[in-house]
Amino acid sequence: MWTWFHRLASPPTFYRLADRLVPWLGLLAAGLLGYGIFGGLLLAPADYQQGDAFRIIYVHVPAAALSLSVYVLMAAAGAVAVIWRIKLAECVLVAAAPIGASFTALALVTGMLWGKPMWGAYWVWDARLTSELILLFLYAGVIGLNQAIEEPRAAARACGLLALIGVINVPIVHYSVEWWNSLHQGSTILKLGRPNMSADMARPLYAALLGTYCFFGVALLRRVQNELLLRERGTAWVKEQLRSAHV
Amino acid sequence: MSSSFWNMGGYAVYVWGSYGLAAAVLAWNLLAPRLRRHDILKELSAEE
Amino acid sequence: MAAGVIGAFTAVLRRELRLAARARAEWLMPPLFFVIVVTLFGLGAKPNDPLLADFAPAILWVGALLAALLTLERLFRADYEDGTLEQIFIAPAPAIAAIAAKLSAHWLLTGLPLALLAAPLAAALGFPSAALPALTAGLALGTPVLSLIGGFAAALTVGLPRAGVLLPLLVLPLVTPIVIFGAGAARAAQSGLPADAPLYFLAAVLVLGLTLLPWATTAALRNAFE
Amino acid sequence: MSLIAVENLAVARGGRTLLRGLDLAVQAGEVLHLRGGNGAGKTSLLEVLCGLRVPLEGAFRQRPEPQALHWLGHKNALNLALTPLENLGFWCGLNSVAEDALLPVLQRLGIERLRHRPCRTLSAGQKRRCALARLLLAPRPLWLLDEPLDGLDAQGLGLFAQLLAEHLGRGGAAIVTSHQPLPPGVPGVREWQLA
Repeated sequence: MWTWFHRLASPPTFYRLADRLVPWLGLLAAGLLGYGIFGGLLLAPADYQQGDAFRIIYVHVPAAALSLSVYVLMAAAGAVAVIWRIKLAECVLVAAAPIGASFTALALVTGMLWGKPMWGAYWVWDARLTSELILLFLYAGVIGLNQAIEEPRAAARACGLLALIGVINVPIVHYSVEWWNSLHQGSTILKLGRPNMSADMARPLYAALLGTYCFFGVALLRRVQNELLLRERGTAWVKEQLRSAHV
Repeated sequence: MSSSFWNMGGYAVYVWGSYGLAAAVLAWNLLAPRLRRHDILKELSAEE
Repeated sequence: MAAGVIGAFTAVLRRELRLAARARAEWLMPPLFFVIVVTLFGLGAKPNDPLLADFAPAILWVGALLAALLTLERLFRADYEDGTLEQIFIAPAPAIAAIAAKLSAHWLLTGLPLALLAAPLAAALGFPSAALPALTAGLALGTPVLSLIGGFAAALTVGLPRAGVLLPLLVLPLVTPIVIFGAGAARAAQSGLPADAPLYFLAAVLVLGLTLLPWATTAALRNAFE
Repeated sequence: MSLIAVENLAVARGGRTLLRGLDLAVQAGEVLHLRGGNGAGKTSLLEVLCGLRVPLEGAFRQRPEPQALHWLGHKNALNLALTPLENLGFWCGLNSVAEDALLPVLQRLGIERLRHRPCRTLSAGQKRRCALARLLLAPRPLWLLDEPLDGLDAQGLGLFAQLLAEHLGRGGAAIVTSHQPLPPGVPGVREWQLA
């Protein structure tokens, strides 16, 4: 079983695999996001309480979900980088950080834009908004640390350790913010059983969610390729890529 | 497109603001790696 | 093996305390900083403003937090630069024993004084004395976590020239839960409610920190040799 | 029987591979003198051999126990605010070594008069002698010495040669990096030029 993983983790193999994968993933992302956004803006009826403002969830919920998943991915890649020192894991960790941070910021701002009509103020010490803000700080820590250490491999391992401790902290932060803040709006989809969203409201949301994850795949693969080129500079396969890139 | 679509039941600023930002984030996440790739290729090929 | 671990732990602890005695001024900085910050809050508000008492938990916790950051950068830097850290990692005893001793020394020299200093400062802010035990208990449980997380961040940035800039960014997001529960416990006691729920949670975070962070700090320091 | 042996070792630093495909073994009574220009990887190799760093590739065929090796790096591992006695006393506690050997060792290295002065006030050579003192505090067969002659005066070089010769006589071994040639009087020296 182990050999295929080792083969996949070899930079040139993964680089070429990414090149083949990105177009399909991109197509899938475009389709899903297209349907999600189109559905969210047009097909879904306005919410009887929030009116059209609820359409913001088609952007806010995918971004918030992704911001958390990317941090967990970074912690997993960090663990692999620290324990087995696999170069590909280091690239995934370093590449995922800025993407995760951008979606966390998006989730935060769209949460505030959604909060203004609902609660009358852009910033409300709501449990989820506050957790999202702290998550953004955790991302900033990883990105800051990565840029501060010159040697890329040592930097990636340091960020791996930070992401590992950070990911353990995420549920603790979430619980403590929730404990501290009784005003907590239940998250709309995760309420299983009685979804208070009608089917034609929920379908575009799932599409937008999946589309966002596919989009993340595309962005991550492209950045990982960049990191691989940098870390494998001077090797035969990188030289070969350089030649084909110019032709 | 009917005007009520654009004004989003009075929440136009918030809804279109959110979607605009989302578009910006998606664009940045597509563009940034492409620009960086360009710089990397330039830097590496100069070292050949 | 066990003798080696305890021997290494006590050797490092004794050395830290002796070093602190030699450079007393450095270790007086955090308590001094803490008092100054709290005084500034008093000066910033109306004289004897009753609201100060309501904000005392927040003021004291944030003040203690920032004061604890002051001595973090120096925790491993000198040993990294003069080669002592190399000897610690080469020694037969596992390095984690020595690292745990350094983290404990930081708490003894920085965390504990801040926790003890909080009660008089709270009284100065008009904080009800009945709630002082909850405040002090919270700080007594929270300051070790500060030393653990702070030590980990110091280890991550030990080789960097301007680590001081990065330390707060690494530490503060990770310590938000203990500020929430620490100040929460003090506020609960202040309004006569039982404060044991947040205190228990602080204790849980401390135990989690004690099991994970010394290992993570050791791994981060080992990584700094690369 | 070799005290340390590695095969197909690759050493990197700062992302750059310095050494590759290195096979090395040191027998009792032998001194391996690593020579090479700056940045040839001498220090990095020693740091891998003593277990401070992880090699890029390769493995240890024979790996010494931590209590079987001494590591003397560029840095003397002396805190400048503490005295030689306190620094070496700390080292003994760290390594569970009895401290009664301290004074005679300091006398042997000619620095017992300085034992109560903060290391800040010591010269480079005197500090180097404090670092060398660690080698005598605990009898360990393998010495890994990085530029041990740094800052030593003529008398210090002679003393070092004597200590090393005695160590080899007791069946010990050493791997030494140094720009200058080793002082005379050291038996069993094998030169190794790093590319």
